[in-house]
Amino acid sequence: MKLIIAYIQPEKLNDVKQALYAKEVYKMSVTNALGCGQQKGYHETYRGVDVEVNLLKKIRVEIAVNEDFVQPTIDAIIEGARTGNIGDGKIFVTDLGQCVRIRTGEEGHNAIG
Amino acid sequence: MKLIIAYIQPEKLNDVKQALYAKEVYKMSVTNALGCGQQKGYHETYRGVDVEVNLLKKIRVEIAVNEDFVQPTIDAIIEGARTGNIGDGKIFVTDLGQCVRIRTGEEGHNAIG
Amino acid sequence: MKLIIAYIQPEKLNDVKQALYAKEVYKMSVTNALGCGQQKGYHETYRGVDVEVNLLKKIRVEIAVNEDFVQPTIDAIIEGARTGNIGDGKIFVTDLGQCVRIRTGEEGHNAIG
Amino acid sequence: MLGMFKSKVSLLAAAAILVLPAASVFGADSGAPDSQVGVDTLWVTIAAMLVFFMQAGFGMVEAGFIRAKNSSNILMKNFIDYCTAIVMFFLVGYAIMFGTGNSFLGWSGFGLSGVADIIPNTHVQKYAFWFFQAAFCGAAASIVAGGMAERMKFAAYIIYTVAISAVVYPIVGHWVWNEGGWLAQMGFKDFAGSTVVHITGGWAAFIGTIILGPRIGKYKNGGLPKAIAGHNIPIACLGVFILWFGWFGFNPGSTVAVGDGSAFSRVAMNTNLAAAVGALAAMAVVWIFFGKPDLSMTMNGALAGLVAVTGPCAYIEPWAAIAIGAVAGVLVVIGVSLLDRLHVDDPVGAVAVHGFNGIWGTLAIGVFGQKALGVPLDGLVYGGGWSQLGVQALGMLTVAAFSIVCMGAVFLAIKHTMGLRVSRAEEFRGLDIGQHGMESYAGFQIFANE
Amino acid sequence: MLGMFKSKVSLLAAAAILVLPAASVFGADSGAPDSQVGVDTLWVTIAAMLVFFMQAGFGMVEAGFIRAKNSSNILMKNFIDYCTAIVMFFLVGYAIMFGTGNSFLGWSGFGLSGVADIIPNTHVQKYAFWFFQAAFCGAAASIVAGGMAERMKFAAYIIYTVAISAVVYPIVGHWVWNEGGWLAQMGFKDFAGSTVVHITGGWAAFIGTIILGPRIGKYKNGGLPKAIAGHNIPIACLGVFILWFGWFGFNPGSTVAVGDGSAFSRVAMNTNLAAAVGALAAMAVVWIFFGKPDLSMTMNGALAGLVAVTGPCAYIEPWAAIAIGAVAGVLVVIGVSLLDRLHVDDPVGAVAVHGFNGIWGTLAIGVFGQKALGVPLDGLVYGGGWSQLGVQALGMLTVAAFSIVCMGAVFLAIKHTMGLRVSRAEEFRGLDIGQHGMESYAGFQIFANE
Amino acid sequence: MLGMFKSKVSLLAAAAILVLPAASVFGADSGAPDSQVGVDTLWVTIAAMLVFFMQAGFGMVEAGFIRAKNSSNILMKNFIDYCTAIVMFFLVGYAIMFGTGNSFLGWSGFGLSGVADIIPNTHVQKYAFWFFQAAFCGAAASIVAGGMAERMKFAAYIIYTVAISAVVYPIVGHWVWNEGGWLAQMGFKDFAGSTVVHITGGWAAFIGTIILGPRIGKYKNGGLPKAIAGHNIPIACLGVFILWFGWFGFNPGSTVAVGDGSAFSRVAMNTNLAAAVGALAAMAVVWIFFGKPDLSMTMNGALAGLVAVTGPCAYIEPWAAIAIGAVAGVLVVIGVSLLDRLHVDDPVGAVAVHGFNGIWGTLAIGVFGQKALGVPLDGLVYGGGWSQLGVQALGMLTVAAFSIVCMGAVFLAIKHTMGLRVSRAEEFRGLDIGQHGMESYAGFQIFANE
Ligand SMILES: Nc1ncnc2c1ncn2[C@@H]1O[C@H](COP(=O)(O)OP(=O)(O)O)[C@@H](O)[C@H]1O
Ligand SMILES: Nc1ncnc2c1ncn2[C@@H]1O[C@H](COP(=O)(O)OP(=O)(O)O)[C@@H](O)[C@H]1O
Ligand SMILES: Nc1ncnc2c1ncn2[C@@H]1O[C@H](COP(=O)(O)OP(=O)(O)O)[C@@H](O)[C@H]1O
Repeated sequence: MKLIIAYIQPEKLNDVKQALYAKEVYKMSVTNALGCGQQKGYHETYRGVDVEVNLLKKIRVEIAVNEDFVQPTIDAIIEGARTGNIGDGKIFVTDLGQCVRIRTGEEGHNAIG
Repeated sequence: MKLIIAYIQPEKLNDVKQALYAKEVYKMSVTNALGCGQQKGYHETYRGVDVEVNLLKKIRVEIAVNEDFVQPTIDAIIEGARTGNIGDGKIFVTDLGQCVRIRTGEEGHNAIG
Repeated sequence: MKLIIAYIQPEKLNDVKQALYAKEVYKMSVTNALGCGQQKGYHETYRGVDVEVNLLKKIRVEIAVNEDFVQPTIDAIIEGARTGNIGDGKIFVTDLGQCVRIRTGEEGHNAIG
Repeated sequence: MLGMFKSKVSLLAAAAILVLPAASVFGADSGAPDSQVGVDTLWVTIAAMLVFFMQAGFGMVEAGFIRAKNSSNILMKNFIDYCTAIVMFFLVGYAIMFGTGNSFLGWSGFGLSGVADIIPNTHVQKYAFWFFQAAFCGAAASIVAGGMAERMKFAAYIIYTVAISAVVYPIVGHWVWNEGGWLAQMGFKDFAGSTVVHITGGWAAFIGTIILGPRIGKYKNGGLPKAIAGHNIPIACLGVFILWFGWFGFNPGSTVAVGDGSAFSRVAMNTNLAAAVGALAAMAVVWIFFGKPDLSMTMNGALAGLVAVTGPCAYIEPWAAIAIGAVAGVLVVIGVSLLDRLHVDDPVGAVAVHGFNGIWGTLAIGVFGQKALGVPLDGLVYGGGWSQLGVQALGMLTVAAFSIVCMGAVFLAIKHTMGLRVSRAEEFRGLDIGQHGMESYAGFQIFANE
Repeated sequence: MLGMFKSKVSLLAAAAILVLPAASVFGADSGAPDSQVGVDTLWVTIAAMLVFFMQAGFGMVEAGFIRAKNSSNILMKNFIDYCTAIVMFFLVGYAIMFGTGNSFLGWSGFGLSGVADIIPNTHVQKYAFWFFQAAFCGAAASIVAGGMAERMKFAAYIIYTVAISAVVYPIVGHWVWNEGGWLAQMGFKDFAGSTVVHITGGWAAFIGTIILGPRIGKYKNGGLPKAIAGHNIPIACLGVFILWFGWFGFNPGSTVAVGDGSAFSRVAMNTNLAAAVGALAAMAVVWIFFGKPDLSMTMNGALAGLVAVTGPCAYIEPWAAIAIGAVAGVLVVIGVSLLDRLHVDDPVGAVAVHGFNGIWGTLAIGVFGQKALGVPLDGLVYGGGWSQLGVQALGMLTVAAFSIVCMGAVFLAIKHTMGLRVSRAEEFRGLDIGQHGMESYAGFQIFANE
Repeated sequence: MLGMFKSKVSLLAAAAILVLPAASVFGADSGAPDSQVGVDTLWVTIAAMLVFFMQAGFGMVEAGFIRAKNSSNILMKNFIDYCTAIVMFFLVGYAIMFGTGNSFLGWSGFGLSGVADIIPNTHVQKYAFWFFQAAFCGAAASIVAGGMAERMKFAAYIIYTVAISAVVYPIVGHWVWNEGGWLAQMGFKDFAGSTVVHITGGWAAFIGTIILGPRIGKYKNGGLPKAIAGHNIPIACLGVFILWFGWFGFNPGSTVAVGDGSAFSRVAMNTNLAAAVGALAAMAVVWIFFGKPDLSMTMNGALAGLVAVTGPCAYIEPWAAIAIGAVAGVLVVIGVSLLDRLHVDDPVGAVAVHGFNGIWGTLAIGVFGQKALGVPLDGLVYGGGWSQLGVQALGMLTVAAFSIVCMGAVFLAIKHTMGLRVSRAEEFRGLDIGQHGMESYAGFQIFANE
């Protein structure tokens, strides 16, 4: 099992969800985050003082999947989130040792979906 | 060492904290999240337009523990969070390679608690 | 590749960023979190009723790095975040199996930076 | 607008002006000149606007003091209770309150039909008088929303609103403010409504809150109260300022006359002093007993001072307003703590503010009231003895009991038919989504774990 | 302040008082006594303040009903349209609206030069009259901001504001409220502006919204509308209360005279009733058709009632205000749904509230208006036949068409020169940062995925 | 309410009406008829209500412009400074300001004892006059809160409030607004308080901010200022609207007389114009120099226009109000930037708005003032020469210096005894929790990293 973490542009969340649904990945958890990456922030002035904003609004998606879903999930995220512009985001994949469904106590592969 | 990530219902946080304290797990980090799972969202109308809400409010708990605390921690979370209804949540466990206490620079098992 | 997760005091974020920049770590993702640790919360009264606050405001920083950046990154976080007081925070390091840049589809070491 | 100068209205006005001081400017009804009727009506109309605006104040205070997930619900209650009260007071309430009837209730003037153009004993047009009184009725109805916040069904709240605005409040008003009312005839005094508005509303909130039961999670593990923090203190603070501002219509406007200005201006000054001192007193008490000056309690202190001075404001000197405000500020802190200990879960302090200080304000007339300013007998401190205080106590007790009994019956009837309280799941998720299908702060990340 | 009592102003005032009722107190201009002019001017000035305050109401409603990322932008539009309208109405607008000229527009009194001290046919100082009228002009300009919210460039909005406040609104005002205007001469009636303010503003918003196109994401996949929730319902609710409060200056103040008080007090009562009933009706309709009582729609209902009663308020009895409000409440819900279906993306319901109900209010004069209260002919329900209704319909159609054509031309001109709409990227990021370089809620975590 | 018609008050009023125009209606004190006293008192009372309401405006602007973690603290300061000022002004301040004494201060009328029922040289009841003046005093006290926001101890703020409201403000007021004051006798003019209120408050904020030092993190790495964004621009915007609204009591109400309406209505118009032009000018300057039209600066521009026109409003023609507003709008932007460069960390722009434009407004009387409207000498542009401007400059300098010296001494005394500033840790965590044990937005996720 793997835990997939993706940072995407906020306005792409709906597209990513659609793409995941198409690949039959229905479960996920989402948080809002601030990201600092290749994408430069922007300068503004507030009350005449220069402001440099380099933490940009991003959305963090966390998805636990079984092995055979890893590639489809990654593909779906890329499909939904890619615009080709800097700031599109990253996908990180880590090993997931164990998974438990709280409601039933089920463990492992069955608990994921 | 393991890193335990749990998604629970917001109103269960206090119960989960109590259950963890009972198992002598005192340290944790909490964020709010939106989750999409078996639990269907709900439909509303806003100004006469149908709205489908399928990202539901959840709380994400992250706990780093030593090996011998893994099972007690999982048990405590289940104890505190289970209602038996869809939407109770999930627990994910990943390996934790290293842990450092910023204040002292301590590493590993000693740094966790 | 490693995924480094650090919980720090909110007011230390800017210092941590400076320290990371000095070590040429430019990319990171940040979320706000609530933490429960050695640092005791505080008691207040609200409308004459006692309130115990034990979830304190923290900032969670997530940084994916290549192996040779792990130690510099940890050092930089400690440098920026340490005050020597309880509550300074923790650093957790997990294995990162895969990393994908959404924009280009690049994978692994190249995708991280 | 200029187009309307051909209307009869304006012609009349113009005529009135040109022939002053001839006989025709004296209105047929009142014997007063039109200009006098005009100015008094203007003052009452402006005061009514201010009382209307208090509705916004109630809404902001109540919403700010509760959790985000229930704030649209309380605003909706606030909004709709005013709208309902206006309609009910037009159709029924005014007739019961100001109509001729017996000493218990009035029974004429439904839909304002048959009401004289100029209200007897005043120089105020009926429209303005009705508007002013209707806004009062709305205020009385709003008090309850706060006490029963975060768990009461919206439909149930509408029923409650109809009952209080069409029947209960007008009956109490008849007793006190209709010359024919039994309390009025006993010499009971309540200048602007410590009794009529605040006791009626505050004790209705009390019984309602008890019947409804506390919010989930308010009393945990052996009954210790848990603080459930308000979600938006800035708008609550704005609400208190709006209420205070509106109270300058509520109290001074209750003179329903401009006269030589001495009455309403003294009332305004007294109102201002009592509010200020109430806030300072509440702050001091909280600071001393609980360690820090709590803004929410300080704001309750200002409201407590306003409620307490409402009854006596025209009958007292400024120094007495200070005394009344100081006691009110202390009383509200004690009241909030006491109710918390009694497990009466009143999220915004409605009972302590309106119920407790309505009583204090009513009694204060018997203590600080002056014969020279319109009370039948001098108050205690002026050596007038206990008689007036006795009458005030009687009136206060009767009205509180009447409100508790009537509204208690209404709430129990609702509870056992359509239900008074939302489900447990809905209480967790919040009444905004549950009752109205919307969020108050769409997009904002709100950490809700209770 | 006391220092100023050496000023000529005060000496005059003092003189006036001491010698009453001697001849010198009758103002040279009007033949009315100074005190009458003083009181009428006071009333108009206070009413103007209230109308000014509506600007805050518009701002809060519009900001609360849209997304957080665009709220400073809409507030800036609101703020600046008032400021611009004030300056434009001083320099140009007043002259076009109230100056002497032909039946289409006026052409005298630019910068108030040459305007008589006391406005003819009133007993109001020109300063107060101007202030009142200027605040009206600001209100008309503000209506459009809401309909075109979340995507219109700020600089384009300024151009729009200049056009409407300097030219379009004053011309319409001239037709209706200047004795010489062609609609006024036909006997067309609009007491406080259902036509002049609300039709003009509402239908400008309509055409603007169409030319601008819907927000990204509003109509997805085959054109089904998607709900885009407002981000701060409590401030929107406060805004509605402020608007309602300000409307008590708007409508009753349009009497521009105190007289014996009967006119403005009846207007105030009617205004209050129509708003309350509008809210109740909208709530009922939403509840029945969509399952839950939606607060945002209920608030629109109150505003709809206010808009609809604005035109007829002085010409009708209270029962008619109830009828007008009820229809308005239903109409606004239908209007919002209809426009959504027609892909006219009006985030705050400006067209349904002001456009639709401006029409209804204008027509209602022909239905419920009374000859005895100033309409040339009795309305339908009083057996006065269809004539007045015909005139009203004509006026309403002309004004709506005029507004659509003129403002449409302005919007198209802007679109093809400087551009009307922000870029796609900016629309995603929000106009607060894009247009003004700032965030409305710095620090707050706001989940924005659209 | 009707019950009160047996009171002496009403009988008097009724009597007054029935016998008009007989002799008895002329008040014993003033020689003016009761109805005149009634109407003037009504106007002053309503104006006082509006000035009171400005307190809500100050609170919202100041809270909105700072960070969320300190907003309850600033609201508490705002709330309590008004309450304290009211009590202090009743006990002490009024006597110092309006009592008879020497040309430096007055010394009679403590607790209003011995003050004549009708204020001499006016037709206003003492209660109304006191209320109006007390609300002014509260406004002066509030100005400082914003400049010293986000780091000043609450207890220290209370001491400050007592000092300014009981002593410093009343002394300045005595000089200018008491016939016996030395500046009044020199012919110095300040109609509604550019000097008395805004210079006093603004320069107290200046010295306080300097003594307190900048917020942690405001000037980093070599002294470059860092922007610390306000957390709630919508409520700040609402606050500006409320202030503007309240200013219609502040300036026009300072006529303390209705008269023939020409004075207060011109003041209202001038006030409105200066505010609008101030906003437009500030917007233009920010747009040109910093690239985007910043809402917060634009709002400061409106306030700057209001402050600047406060002093001259009754002495000028509308075109001059436009000129004064335009300069004010430019000045405030320069002021904010200048102070930032001088490391005077004033989070809300209090010094630039009130201090700088208080000076500008005071001087403007010598430039645009007209003898015919009450200034001893015509201003510069009317060819009256430099004399009046000289007097204005003298008064302005003395008052600014007096405020800086007195309040500087108070702040230094506090600093070296109880301490002026919260601890570093508390500044990080926020004063809401530190000083009051509460959060302003419980539950909201707020990203705070400074
Ligand atoms: N090494 C990293 N560690 C943590 N988060 C990262 C890392 N690299 C990128 N991110 C996240 O992904 C977002 C997009 O990255 P960015 O470099 O701007 O885009 P791109 O990958 O298209 O060049 C960042 O804002 C940040 O949230
Ligand atoms: N595979 C997954 N990946 C990420 N988050 C998940 C996953 N499955 C469940 N979750 C989280 O757990 C929450 C509860 O899951 P849900 O399926 O609704 O409940 P249950 O497990 O009781 O059927 C979801 O809202 C989501 O936040
Ligand atoms: N075992 C843990 N699991 C998850 N988060 C932790 C853990 N230990 C500490 N944290 C996070 O780190 C923060 C600081 O920890 P704390 O124990 O207060 O400080 P210190 O390490 O200096 O003693 C906590 O508030 C919490 O957010």
